[in-house]
Amino acid sequence: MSFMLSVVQPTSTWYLVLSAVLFGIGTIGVMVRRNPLIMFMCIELMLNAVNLSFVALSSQIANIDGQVVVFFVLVVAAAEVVVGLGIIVSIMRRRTSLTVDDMSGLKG
Amino acid sequence: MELFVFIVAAAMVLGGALGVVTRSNPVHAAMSLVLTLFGIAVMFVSHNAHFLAAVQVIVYAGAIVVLFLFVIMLLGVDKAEDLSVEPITNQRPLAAIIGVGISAIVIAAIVSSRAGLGASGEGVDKTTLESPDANIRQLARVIFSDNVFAFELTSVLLLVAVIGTVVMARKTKAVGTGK
Amino acid sequence: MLDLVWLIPALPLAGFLLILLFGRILGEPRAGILATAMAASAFVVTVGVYLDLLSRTAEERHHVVTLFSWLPVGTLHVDMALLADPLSITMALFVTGIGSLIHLYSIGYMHGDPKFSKFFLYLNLFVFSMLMLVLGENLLVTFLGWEGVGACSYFLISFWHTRDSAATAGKKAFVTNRVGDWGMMVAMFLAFSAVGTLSYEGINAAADGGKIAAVTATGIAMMLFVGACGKSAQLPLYIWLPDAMEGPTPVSALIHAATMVTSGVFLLTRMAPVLHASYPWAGDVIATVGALTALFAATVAVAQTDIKKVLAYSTVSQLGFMFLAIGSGAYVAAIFHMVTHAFFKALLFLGSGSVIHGMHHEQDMRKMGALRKLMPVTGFTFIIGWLAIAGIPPFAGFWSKDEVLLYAFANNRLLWLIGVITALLTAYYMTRQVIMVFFGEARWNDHAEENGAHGDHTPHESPWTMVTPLVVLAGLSIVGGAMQLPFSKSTKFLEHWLEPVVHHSEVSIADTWAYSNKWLLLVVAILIAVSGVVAAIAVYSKGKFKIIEPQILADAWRYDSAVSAIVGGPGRAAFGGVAAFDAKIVDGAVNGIGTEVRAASGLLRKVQSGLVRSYAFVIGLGAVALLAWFLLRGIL
Amino acid sequence: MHASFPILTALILLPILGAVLITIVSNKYLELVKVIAMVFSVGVGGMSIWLLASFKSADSGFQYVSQHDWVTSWGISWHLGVDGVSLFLVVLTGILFPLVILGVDPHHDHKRYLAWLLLLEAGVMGSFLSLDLFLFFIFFEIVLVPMYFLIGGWGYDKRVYAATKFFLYTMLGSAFMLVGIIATAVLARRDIGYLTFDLVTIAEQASFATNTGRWLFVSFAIAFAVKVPIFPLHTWLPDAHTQAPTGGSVILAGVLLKMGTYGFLRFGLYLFPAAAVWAKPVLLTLAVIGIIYGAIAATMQTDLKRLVAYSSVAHLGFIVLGIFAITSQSLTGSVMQMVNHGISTGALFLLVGMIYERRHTREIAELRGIQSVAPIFSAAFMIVMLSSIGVPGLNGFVGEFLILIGSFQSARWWTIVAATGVILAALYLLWAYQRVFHGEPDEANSTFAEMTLREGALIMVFIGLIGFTGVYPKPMLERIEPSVDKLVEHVVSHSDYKAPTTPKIIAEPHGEKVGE
Repeated sequence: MSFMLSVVQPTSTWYLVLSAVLFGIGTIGVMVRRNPLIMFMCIELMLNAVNLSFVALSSQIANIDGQVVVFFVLVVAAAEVVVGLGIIVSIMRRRTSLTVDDMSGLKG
Repeated sequence: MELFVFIVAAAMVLGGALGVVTRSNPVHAAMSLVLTLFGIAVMFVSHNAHFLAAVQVIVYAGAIVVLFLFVIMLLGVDKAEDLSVEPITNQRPLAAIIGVGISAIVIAAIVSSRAGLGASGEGVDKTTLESPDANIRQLARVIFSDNVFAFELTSVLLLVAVIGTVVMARKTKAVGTGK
Repeated sequence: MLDLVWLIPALPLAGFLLILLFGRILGEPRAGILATAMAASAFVVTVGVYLDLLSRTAEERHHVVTLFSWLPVGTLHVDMALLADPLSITMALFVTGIGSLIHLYSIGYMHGDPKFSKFFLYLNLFVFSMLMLVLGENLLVTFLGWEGVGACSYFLISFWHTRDSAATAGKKAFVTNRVGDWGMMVAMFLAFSAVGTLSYEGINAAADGGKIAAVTATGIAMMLFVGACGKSAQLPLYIWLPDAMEGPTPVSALIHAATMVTSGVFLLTRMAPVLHASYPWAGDVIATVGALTALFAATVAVAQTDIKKVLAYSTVSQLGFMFLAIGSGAYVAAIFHMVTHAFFKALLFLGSGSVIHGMHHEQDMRKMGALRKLMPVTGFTFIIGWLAIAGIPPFAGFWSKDEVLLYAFANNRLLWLIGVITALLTAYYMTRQVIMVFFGEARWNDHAEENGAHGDHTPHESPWTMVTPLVVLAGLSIVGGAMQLPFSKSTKFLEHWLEPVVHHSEVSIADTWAYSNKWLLLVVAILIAVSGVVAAIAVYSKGKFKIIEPQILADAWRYDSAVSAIVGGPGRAAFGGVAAFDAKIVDGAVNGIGTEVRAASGLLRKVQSGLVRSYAFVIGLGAVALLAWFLLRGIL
Repeated sequence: MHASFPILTALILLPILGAVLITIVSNKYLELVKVIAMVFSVGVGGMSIWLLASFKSADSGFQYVSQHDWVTSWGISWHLGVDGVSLFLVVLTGILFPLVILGVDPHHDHKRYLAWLLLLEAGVMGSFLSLDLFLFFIFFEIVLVPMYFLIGGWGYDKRVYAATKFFLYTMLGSAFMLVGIIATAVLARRDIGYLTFDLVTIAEQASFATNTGRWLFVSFAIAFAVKVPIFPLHTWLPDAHTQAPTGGSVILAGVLLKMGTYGFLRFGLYLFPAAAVWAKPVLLTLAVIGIIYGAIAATMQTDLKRLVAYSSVAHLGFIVLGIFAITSQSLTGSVMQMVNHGISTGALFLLVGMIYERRHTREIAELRGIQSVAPIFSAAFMIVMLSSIGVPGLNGFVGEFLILIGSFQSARWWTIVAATGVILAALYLLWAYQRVFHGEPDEANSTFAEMTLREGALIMVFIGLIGFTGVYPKPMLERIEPSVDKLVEHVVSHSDYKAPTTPKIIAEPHGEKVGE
């Protein structure tokens, strides 16, 4: 075990695979959960998965630009959460239950 | 050592992620999210992205998750969601297929092209690693030179988001519930 | 004087405009007097022009006054121009002359009508249009008048428009005339493409010079004849004329007897060289249609009971005579008969109007009788008219009818026979009319009650304004024949006068059997006329013979009702079918496409379930599909 | 006005300015809104008349040309010009709009109504003046928007249906044209050397392969055929006309339909002469069908306004016939008839609108005996109707006759059939007149009000134009003809079409021959 620990180094591939798995879990969460807050959290998971791959690849190719993108993603995610939660709050003013399945006002 | 860090961090990330998806109580889900975010931050550190790791912890785990918790408490929806029923037919198996599919295809793509990626840290500019704040300097140089316009725009974006949210969340007489 | 030709139509036009602007202020009778004065001054000018023409040599009797360029486009040059030559001035003379008389007459006839000034408005407009028709230098100016008289005819027939029958008759007249107008327009198109001009001078010169192919000339002639059939009420388009009697009687006299209906004859005479250049069968067609119309209308007139309907069918019949003459190549005879017919038919119509006026608007001859004593002047002049149309010498109608029959005999003896039978019938039905109206026992009291007549319903003589024209026209009906007496070349004044116009086209019958035996034919004609009169007297006066008035004749061989049935039945159904086709099929296709698109969208919109998670699923599916495609693209 | 004043640009921009001004004026100042609309529309009308007066009649080319680069990289320019073909349409537009604005009041919301109307005027002016394909397309499409709102906002009971149908139908047609315009510009680049949407450059310098030209022509023709409308694409018209407010109907019949026929002249014959000659038989046939079919359908209508709408189908059939007969007379006649139809049918719609104002119905069956109670009104209707029937001496005849006599030279049998349309025109109009105006008025109609002074003045303008044009069309003809002749020459030199020649037989003086 300690042998493995010292010999096997996690490569970028490992991180990327992890990122893919995290993204998949996030996707499933968005589709399965009905609570908009939790859907939001799942979206955050997906964003983080992407961030992870950006950072991994950034160090892989020694280019700081990947990290710059992650920085912007963080900012945008913050803004998005603020707005999204604001929307949820204002929706909750007129509804009692908090499940997205009830919010089907755009049904064709 | 790196392997160990990776395994621990990956366990945090995946465990937290599964927690977000499976915990019926939103508060628990939010706490699971914190777990994931910390795991990601750890991984950032292991890639020498110290600044991002710090921001990740402060902004994400600190601000955003707290905001989530605030909203949960504010709305009083911290009751457990009933996960035993699914109103949309076949949504869960289909979601599983899609999620697994995306992961599988991306992994397949990564694995099939890993030769082109080379070993970890191969091309990193070792000189920048000398100083502990090298990463921050590097990042700052790029952000405030090449991306200064985008950076300024993000500030506008944040401003707009803040104002917008205030306007939205404010109780107006016309649309208020009549309190 | 010749340059003042433009004044002839301008005066009635001025009258029209004045009454249009000031008609209400003028009122009765000043509007009528103004209109009459305008028509009369036009007559005076016409006489002046006539005398001027007369003073010139035959070659110089041709004068064009161009007012302005009307339609100059490319090779087409149509001028608003007037032509003064013997033919047009002859027409203008009797149009303005009879027109003035009828204007005068109308002052009395229309007395008390609330739309008095409007009537004269239309009358002056009509005279203007008619003068444009006859004085036009080219086909298009004539067409301007041609349509103008049609429109005026429409206005005047439906003058009492609150009566549905009058309104319908007006519309029928206009639409039927339009069928003829179509022919005239096509004739103009043909003429323009063949000759490159619409002026009579150009077309006729080309025809005379043999520059128009016979087939084209025939086409032009036949299309003009279609136009003439419409305007001059020939088979099969005559149906509007009997109905046109719904108009006030002076209108019937002016438009539907003397002037407008003869414009077809005028037009064909004007274009005689083209007719001459046509295939010979063109003339035969015209003559045959004319003869058949003459006979047809005469048979119908025998059984009519409406005093004006008899005269209407008689007009159709006499117009048939004129076309018989045209078709036989006897243009002078046609014009001659046109002029005399204008005299005596106007006289008869005005006389009948006087009777109707005196009878308090009763038109049924069965309710008249013995009016001779109560209406002496009317009766006397009507009898003169009767003798003239019946063909009794020496009245005007005898000479002109004889001339027509002479040429018909030379051309085609069968048509002559038809003409003679028509003449017999003419004498018969006119005698019948005179007896029913003026002789026999008075029947007007019998039906007075049921007709709602009140107070004094005894017929009375008409005022002087109405009687004077009767007297003048009666005089003309007596002496009118003098303009063309068959005794010698020198007594044929009209022929000599019209020679510059019809010189090339007039058929020569000098060496035919008919010409050498013309006195024999003359005697036959007299015998025929007399026997017609005698027969009618025998039937209607003495009561010895059974009166023969079959219903089918009274119904005009049911031709009109058949046309109405077809137009109102299958025709209307077909029109309705087209309208339904438009609504159901053409528009239905458009709306159908709309409905289909809507239905298809109705299916598609179900995709929009409103469930965010389903949308997320579809996005995910798309992402998977895209990723799979990118991944597998290289492999497969 | 100075000669270098960009009058054509002003003709387009002034109404837009007016519309903008109206929108920014508060609803409270209704009178001010009216005054603005009046001033701007009358101003444009005055300028169009000045244009007419100073137009050089002998010049067959484009005058008052105004050309400025717009989108240089695509070769799109602000290129305006007027010639004999468009001159009278511009003048008609300039005259008709102030008349409608002065003469017809909407039932509500003057402000928006007048703003839309002015925007519409700008669009119509732009369509008639544009010499750039792209610019033309923009104006051609702009027109739809105000018209849609005018029908949908101020129309009658089925207005939304009619407005939608109008919009979708015309839009569909224009979609083909947009493709055609782009394809034309791109394909013409090979001959010209650079990308340009300029009409004159393309028409004079580019030549398309036979089949390419035909496809392009068809793409334009569909748009114009819908707009005209040509049978069987006409069914939007009766609905739109019937449901539109009176002012909208007048404009629709008066100038909007002419955009289709004008398009055929300017972007059909001029741009694709060979293809137009190729398509001639089809369009002639459709035109003749339209004449007869429109007349028959009009005969059977029970709604007076719908009847007039169908009569437009028939009249525009004549115009299309004249255009595709391609002779000097027929084309001149068509241009004349575009204007004449605008005047007489516009007036008819005004009169029908007045009837509706009084009786609140357009059903022929409910009207009766109006002539007895309103003789002046009836006389006005009669004159306008006779013009529409085509009685000589009135304007309708001049155009119709020129079209027919010109068409006869190159399309004989079509013309003979088309000429029967004049019979049907008399039939449907007179029958309608009889049912509406003749007879004894019943109770509802016995209070039919006589024409007011304002209505009378409005109609007198139309009747004046009807009479003057009918009697003395020469001033119009001599301005139209040079451009039309040039167009015919253009078609002849760019296709295998031979213009028919009329024989010129020198008429020998009649008098000389008598003495032979």
